[in-house]
Amino acid sequence: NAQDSTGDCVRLAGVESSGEKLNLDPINQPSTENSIVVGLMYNRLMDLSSTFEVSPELAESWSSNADGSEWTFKLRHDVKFHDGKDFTSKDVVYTYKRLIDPATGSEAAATLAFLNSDGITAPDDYTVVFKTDKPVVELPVLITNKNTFIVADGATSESIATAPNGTGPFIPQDFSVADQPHVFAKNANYWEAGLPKANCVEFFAIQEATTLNASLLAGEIDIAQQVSYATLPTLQNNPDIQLATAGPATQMTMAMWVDTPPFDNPNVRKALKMVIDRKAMLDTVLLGYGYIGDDNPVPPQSPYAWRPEDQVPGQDIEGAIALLAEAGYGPDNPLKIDLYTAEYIPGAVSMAEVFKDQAAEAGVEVNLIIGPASDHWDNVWLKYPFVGSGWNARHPGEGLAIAHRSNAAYPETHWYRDDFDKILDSANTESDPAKRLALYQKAEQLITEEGGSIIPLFQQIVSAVRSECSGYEPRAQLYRVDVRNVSCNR
Amino acid sequence: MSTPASVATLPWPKKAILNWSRLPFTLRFGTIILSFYLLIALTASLWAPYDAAKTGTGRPFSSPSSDHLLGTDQLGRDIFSRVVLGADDVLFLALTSTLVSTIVGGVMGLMSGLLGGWIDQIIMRFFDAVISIPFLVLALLMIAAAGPDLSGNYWLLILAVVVVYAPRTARMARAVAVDLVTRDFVTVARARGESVLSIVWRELTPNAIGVLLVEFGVRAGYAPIFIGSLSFLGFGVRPPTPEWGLMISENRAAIISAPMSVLAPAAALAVLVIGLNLLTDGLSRVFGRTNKI
Amino acid sequence: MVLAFVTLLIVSAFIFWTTEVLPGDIAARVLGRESTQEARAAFRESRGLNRPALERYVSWLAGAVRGDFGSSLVNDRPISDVVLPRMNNTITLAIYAFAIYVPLTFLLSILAALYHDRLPDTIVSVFNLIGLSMPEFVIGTLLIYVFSVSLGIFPVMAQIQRAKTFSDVIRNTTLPAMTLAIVMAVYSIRMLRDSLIEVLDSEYVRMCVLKGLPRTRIILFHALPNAIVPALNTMALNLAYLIGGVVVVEQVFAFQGLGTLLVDSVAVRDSPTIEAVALIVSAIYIAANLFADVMAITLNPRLRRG
Amino acid sequence: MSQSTDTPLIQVTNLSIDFWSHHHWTNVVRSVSFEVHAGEAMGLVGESGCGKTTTAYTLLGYRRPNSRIREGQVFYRGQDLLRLSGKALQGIRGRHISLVSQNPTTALSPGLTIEAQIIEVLRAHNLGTSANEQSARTLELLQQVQLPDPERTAKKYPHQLSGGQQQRAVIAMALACKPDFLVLDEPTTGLDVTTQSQILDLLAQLRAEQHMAMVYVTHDLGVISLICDRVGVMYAGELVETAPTRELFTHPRHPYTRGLITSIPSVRKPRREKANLLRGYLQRDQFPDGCRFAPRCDFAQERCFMEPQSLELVSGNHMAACWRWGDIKLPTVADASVNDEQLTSLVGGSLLNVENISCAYDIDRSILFARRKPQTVVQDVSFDIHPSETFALVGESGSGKSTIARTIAGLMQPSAGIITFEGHNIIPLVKARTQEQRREIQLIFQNPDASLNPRQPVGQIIGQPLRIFFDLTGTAQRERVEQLLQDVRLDGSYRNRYPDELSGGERQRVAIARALAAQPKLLLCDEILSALDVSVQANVLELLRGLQAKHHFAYLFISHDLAVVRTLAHRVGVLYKGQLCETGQVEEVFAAPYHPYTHMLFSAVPSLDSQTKSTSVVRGDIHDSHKHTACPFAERCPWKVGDICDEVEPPWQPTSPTHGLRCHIPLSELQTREVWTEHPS
Ligand SMILES: Nc1ncnc2c1ncn2[C@@H]1O[C@H](COP(=O)(O)OP(=O)(O)OP(=O)(O)O)[C@@H](O)[C@H]1O
Ligand SMILES: Nc1ncnc2c1ncn2[C@@H]1O[C@H](COP(=O)(O)OP(=O)(O)OP(=O)(O)O)[C@@H](O)[C@H]1O
Ligand SMILES: [Mg+2]
Ligand SMILES: [Mg+2]
Repeated sequence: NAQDSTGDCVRLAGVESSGEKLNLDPINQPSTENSIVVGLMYNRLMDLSSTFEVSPELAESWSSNADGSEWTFKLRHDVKFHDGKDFTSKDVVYTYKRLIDPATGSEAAATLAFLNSDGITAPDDYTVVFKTDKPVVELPVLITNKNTFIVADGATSESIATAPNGTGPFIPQDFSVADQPHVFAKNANYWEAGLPKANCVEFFAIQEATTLNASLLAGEIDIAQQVSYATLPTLQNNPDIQLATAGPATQMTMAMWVDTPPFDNPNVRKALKMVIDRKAMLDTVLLGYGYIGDDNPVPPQSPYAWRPEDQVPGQDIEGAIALLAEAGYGPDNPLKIDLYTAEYIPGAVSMAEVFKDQAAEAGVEVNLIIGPASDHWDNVWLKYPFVGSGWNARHPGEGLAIAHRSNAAYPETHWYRDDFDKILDSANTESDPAKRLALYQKAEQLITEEGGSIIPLFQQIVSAVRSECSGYEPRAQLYRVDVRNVSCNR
Repeated sequence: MSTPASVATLPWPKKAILNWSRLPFTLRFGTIILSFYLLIALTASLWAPYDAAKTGTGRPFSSPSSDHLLGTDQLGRDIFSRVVLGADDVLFLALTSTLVSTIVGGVMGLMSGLLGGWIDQIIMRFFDAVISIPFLVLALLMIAAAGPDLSGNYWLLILAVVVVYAPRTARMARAVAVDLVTRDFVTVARARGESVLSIVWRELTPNAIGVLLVEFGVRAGYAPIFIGSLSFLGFGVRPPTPEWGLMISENRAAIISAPMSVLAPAAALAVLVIGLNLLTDGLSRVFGRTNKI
Repeated sequence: MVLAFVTLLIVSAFIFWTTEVLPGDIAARVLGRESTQEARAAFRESRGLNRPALERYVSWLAGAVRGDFGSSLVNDRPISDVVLPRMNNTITLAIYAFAIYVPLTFLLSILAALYHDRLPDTIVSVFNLIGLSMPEFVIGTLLIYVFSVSLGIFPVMAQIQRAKTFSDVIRNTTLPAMTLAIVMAVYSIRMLRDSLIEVLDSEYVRMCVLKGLPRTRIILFHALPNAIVPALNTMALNLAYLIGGVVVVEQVFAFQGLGTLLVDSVAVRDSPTIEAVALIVSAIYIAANLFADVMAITLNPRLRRG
Repeated sequence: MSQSTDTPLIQVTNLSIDFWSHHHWTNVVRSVSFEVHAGEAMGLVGESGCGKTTTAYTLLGYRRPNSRIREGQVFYRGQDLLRLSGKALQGIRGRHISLVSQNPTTALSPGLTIEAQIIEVLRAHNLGTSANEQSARTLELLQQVQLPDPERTAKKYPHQLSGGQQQRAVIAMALACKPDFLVLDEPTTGLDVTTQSQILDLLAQLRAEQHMAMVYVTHDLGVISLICDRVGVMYAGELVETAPTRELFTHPRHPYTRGLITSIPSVRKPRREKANLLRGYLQRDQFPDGCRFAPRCDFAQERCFMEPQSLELVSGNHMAACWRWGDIKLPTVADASVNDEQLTSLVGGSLLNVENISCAYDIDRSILFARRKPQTVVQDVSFDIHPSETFALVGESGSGKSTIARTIAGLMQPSAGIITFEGHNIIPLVKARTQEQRREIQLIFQNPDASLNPRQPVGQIIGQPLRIFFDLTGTAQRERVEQLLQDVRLDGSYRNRYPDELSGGERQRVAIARALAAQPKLLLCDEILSALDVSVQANVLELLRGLQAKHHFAYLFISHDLAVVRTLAHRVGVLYKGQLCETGQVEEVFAAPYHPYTHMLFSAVPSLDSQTKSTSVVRGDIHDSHKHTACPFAERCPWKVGDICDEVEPPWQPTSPTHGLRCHIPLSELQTREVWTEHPS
């Protein structure tokens, strides 16, 4: 019983609470809390590093045909589900078919649109083949996201709610939506030798930053996946607490509709990007815990970036004023824009405030319209021409497409450009990594220079771990908390 | 033979109300505090060391120094400047919203108590319903219904405060009215055929004013906090307005890292509340609280 | 009684109507930002949200009258499963907070009234006014840093659901209960003090003095019962606040209560849950008011008729 | 009675008390000295605000908040009460010295039963060890004060008792520990004459039984004459005269005492000359250095304004604080000349005609929708009022007098009957009446504190009817207001004062002015004199009469004070439990044959002239009986004939065109019943 071994438990805290939305079905992950919990009890075929390198997990190895339109995955033989059932290719096929089945309401259906149901097959119990209509050269990365945890063959949302079953390192104990903390016991039959190290995990969702901070200081939790920037000064030099970072993680965006005045004028877009003092913004909004952005979904620190961080231009007020003058704005006719935002991620409002302040230097009047975070994605985002936005860390292939392709599900900048789409298409089918990189970089440059996204910052994940505990490595992917190696000595 | 002559020549002591030094201590002290706030509200923009929205005037969370009397907040803004520059917004929001809710609630309550019968029942049932809905939820629903374009709009916030507070004030006013309407002077007014509003205004209000003033003082203290707690949920005043409730709420995570960012606006608010309460206490002493309930 | 139901009906209709007119799509909110249109449509279908609003309200009302409040739109669990555990937590906390609040209020108001316009009164008043202008979370946070972080007496997180013994419950909920008690007391102390001062000045209290009664007896048996009457309704109001309005305190102490549930439900537009919680709060408010009236009548037999 | 043994029980020496108000100390009691011996009853009289209560409280060692004892001692058995510790006082109060205060309704703790409150006293003083003993003692006490059904009464809450019963309960509480000294602060002032007379009987009896000493505070000299051995007259905080009761009434020395005595109207004698009335009223900011009464004194000379006066021995144990006590002519009660003013002849038709009205109240309008049957409080009452006439309604509290006035004013709907005004039926409810009708009937209430809005200045109060009936605003209104103020003999500058800056009499005059403002034809005066001091009452009475002569209104004058009624009214209706039992010209009602109830009312009135000390004609309490009897008075009737009274409605027996009464007893027999005896044989 997990309760009795509380002493050995790793007590983990996240900042987002899903409330009643919480569920253990990977197919739908409306909150980070959800994904973290799911990650404790399931495995995926592959794992992803902070820099989006794939590594084997349930799949031992994989290979593709020459053009990348058919991928074969070899599965591990020694894996069992929590209920004792063997893990086989049937489970994988079932999981992926379920993920792309519109009837299930899967939120991954759009990102996995390149798959089709007939193309997912299992030649034998430990082999799975993905065939696609067009080549998908980065398929292993693209089929690995927060939704692609492997569920047992035949599992449905209902069966998962009553009897969750996975292959992961931890097993939920009397899981209930409402009760905190969520307790997970060690999976004694876990297939990775010696793991997990902890006997159990208790997961808390603590929304209030000061409370999280106090719980850490009082020793009521061991790991805070993410701490608020405002509480960092109390943790930084505290011998009881270790801070660990990962990133670049979440991108912080302000999205303009490029087809709507005044943002339809490229000079205006450029000027708004130029007024920002990114370094200063980083130091205030994120207290330095992050990276500057290059108005490009791919962070400049990434090997995929089209230009490195040191080439990102600094603030240029003169230049901005000149561009604005060209667009017809000046002291007599200042540019006035409404920015709709909310605290949908930590620092979002601060970013807007600093932006407003910096834009004022170039005579731009930014009117901030701050709404409730809970309304932002539903009522504001994609509905107004200039809104705050943000994306979790993604592989460049996905990151560039998700909001910028003409057929994107989330056209937050109304960036409908055939030339851009063509570049992405050819990158997706280009099997030579070097050429592919070049194509990505071309697309990135286009977005940086002409696009509607202002991306001044990338956040770091700043985790705090009590010194009694070791083995925790934060990931750039907010949804992924890996505690297999964590152990605490109290 | 009898009274008029002797009575007519009586000297009447000077009206105490006009004599400052004779006013209740609380009234004088409250007036001083409020005048001080008013002075700050009116002149702060002339002498505040920094612009309220100016970020990066110093290192974030720096502690008080000669450059930054109260230190800086997370965005490196000068807390002192923000506090003094926020006075006008706070005074406006707190006073207007409380005034409106006291007036609306007061009039409705007095009227309800005066009319009695089923009208009274309907009004009070309705107010009970409003009161029984948790006030944050009520405000949340209202503001969400208004949509993002109106979010942070002062009049909307005032409306939210009114919707939440007016029923409470109305309950109180009604209790006073129920007590008053049995008094003969109301009966006399009725027998004279006065209209309902006229009775409320001429006969009831002057008697309820003491209670309403005290209510006003207390509520005026709550209003900025209430508006601040709306910010807590993502509504409320728009940043970077230096409204104290908002400052308290947006810096709440920094209460340990940079205590001044929370405590300075809280203290400013506390003193304002104390001032207001002293003032209303004094005023109700002057008006005489004939009808406490 | 009839009027109580009228009030509840007004509340339910009002809540339903507002959640209906609120912009926002529950499907998008439950399924998340990245959910597809198809998924959202399927979700709405499965929850029966495509029916006209009036029809939904009437069928909900018909169910509610029979005690069936429907299912949460979020996860289709019966409302009772969603609400009852939270309600238990909340009521436990409410009782504890009340147990601190009432004596605190009495004690301080008696002190202030006895030493009317003298030092103890001034001190109580000033603390009161400071308390009045202190947001709940500031009070809560300060208590946390003093009692949990520095002294380690009480836990930060009020994990009532994990408490197995009574003393655990007390230990885990003392801080939020204290916070709530302080928040509620500031207003009540003011009212009770004023009313006590008036009663202490009354003729029957003077008569008690002149009958040679001991002071404590005069205060406890003569002054307090009569002074409380006007404050009773405030107390009832506070009870309603304790049940449904303590979101902020709940969040500060990571407490699983009705307030957070309510705000969460508003955020996702889960009208059956909102309705259920709001009705519980209203019912408790009405019951508390009724109780206050009964108390008032018990304490003040003059209010009895006939 | 028992005169001085050796040492007095209570000795007050040189007592001076100040109150803190408006930022300075105001002297309220000055150099008061007197003593009371064991078993003696001393009266303290004086008009409102003269410091009687303040003095009385010090007799229990109690100082009111915001006051200070400037000097003086109060010795009780040799101990100075003013210098005792709180604990020691606790032991004396309620145990050896008890207080009966003016208003029993406010003096009893509303939330505890009578029994609990009595036991509490016993327990506080460690009397009666067991609960049984204490309960037994409680019952004994309740019996002693003649409360009906002591067992049940003991369990009742104060509000469930009538005023008279409440006062009995207070007295029982005061007697609980068998004190040897009782302080009574206006114990009957708020009560009906009948109740007052019963309470006075009770006190006299208790005194006889228990041999207690008493200080009896009142402003009613009539009451004093019934109960006290000795009287002290206070004016403006000073004791101006002390004398044995009879001596004081027959030979008052101080001009103030004299004025006080002549101000008292009498039931037995018709109208009195107004010349001897006290003028003005007590004003604290008007005190000269010398005699405080000088500004109101008809005999004042320059010396009076310069030299303070102190008590000087006049004779025996009669002392007065007036250097002219020797020169001024002694007035006697007999001196007051009779004013035989002719009754205004009943010209023309009647102004108001009330025909067979009945009124009922809906009791219990609670939230629960449960409605009980309406309770009828006025039954089948008819009378008329002619222009320029004063019609008086008398009766005990609760007899329905106010209800009738309210009905005529249109504030409540009669359940039956018709009201005609100037020959036209008037619509029952005020809202439906015409502006003209509303204007012509005006109402003045008993208590000016309640009928004047405390937050409006006088000008505004009087201005309201002017605005609404005559559209007068601004200067026009102000001029009219000043005129009206002059009509009620107040200065125009009173416009700016608030009611709490006026004395009771002035307030009532403002209320009258407000009614006059409407230029009414009928004034409904509901107990408008009851709350006023005798001296002020006399002034207002004069005013009412003067106004009637000038403006020719008719008055419906409601009062329970027969003396006042006799002074003012032309015709009288006697009301009991909502039914008229006698009506007639005032001289007819005030002469045989009497209705038994009228007789009871008369005999209850204490009088200076009366030699008898007991008036035990009064039986029961209007609130006691709930049994329905055909004649409502049957249960209390001292002349009850027999079962016929309970079963058959008594007939209306006219004695003259203007006079009639409702009784089973034949007129001839009523005619012979002897009423009060002014000079018993
Ligand atoms: N608490 C107080 N503060 C200031 N002045 C007071 C206070 N109580 C009484 N007085 C004043 O003291 C004077 C004497 O009051 P006291 O009550 O003794 O008069 P009283 O003779 O008993 O009058 P009444 O017949 O009206 O009861 C009055 O002028 C009154 O205004
Ligand atoms: N609002 C009311 N509701 C119910 N009963 C009432 C109400 N007002 C008066 N009564 C009852 O009606 C009866 C007559 O009352 P009313 O006031 O007319 O008497 P009154 O003769 O004027 O007495 P008082 O001398 O005390 O003024 C009383 O028994 C009283 O209890
Ligand atoms: Mg008195
Ligand atoms: Mg009456």
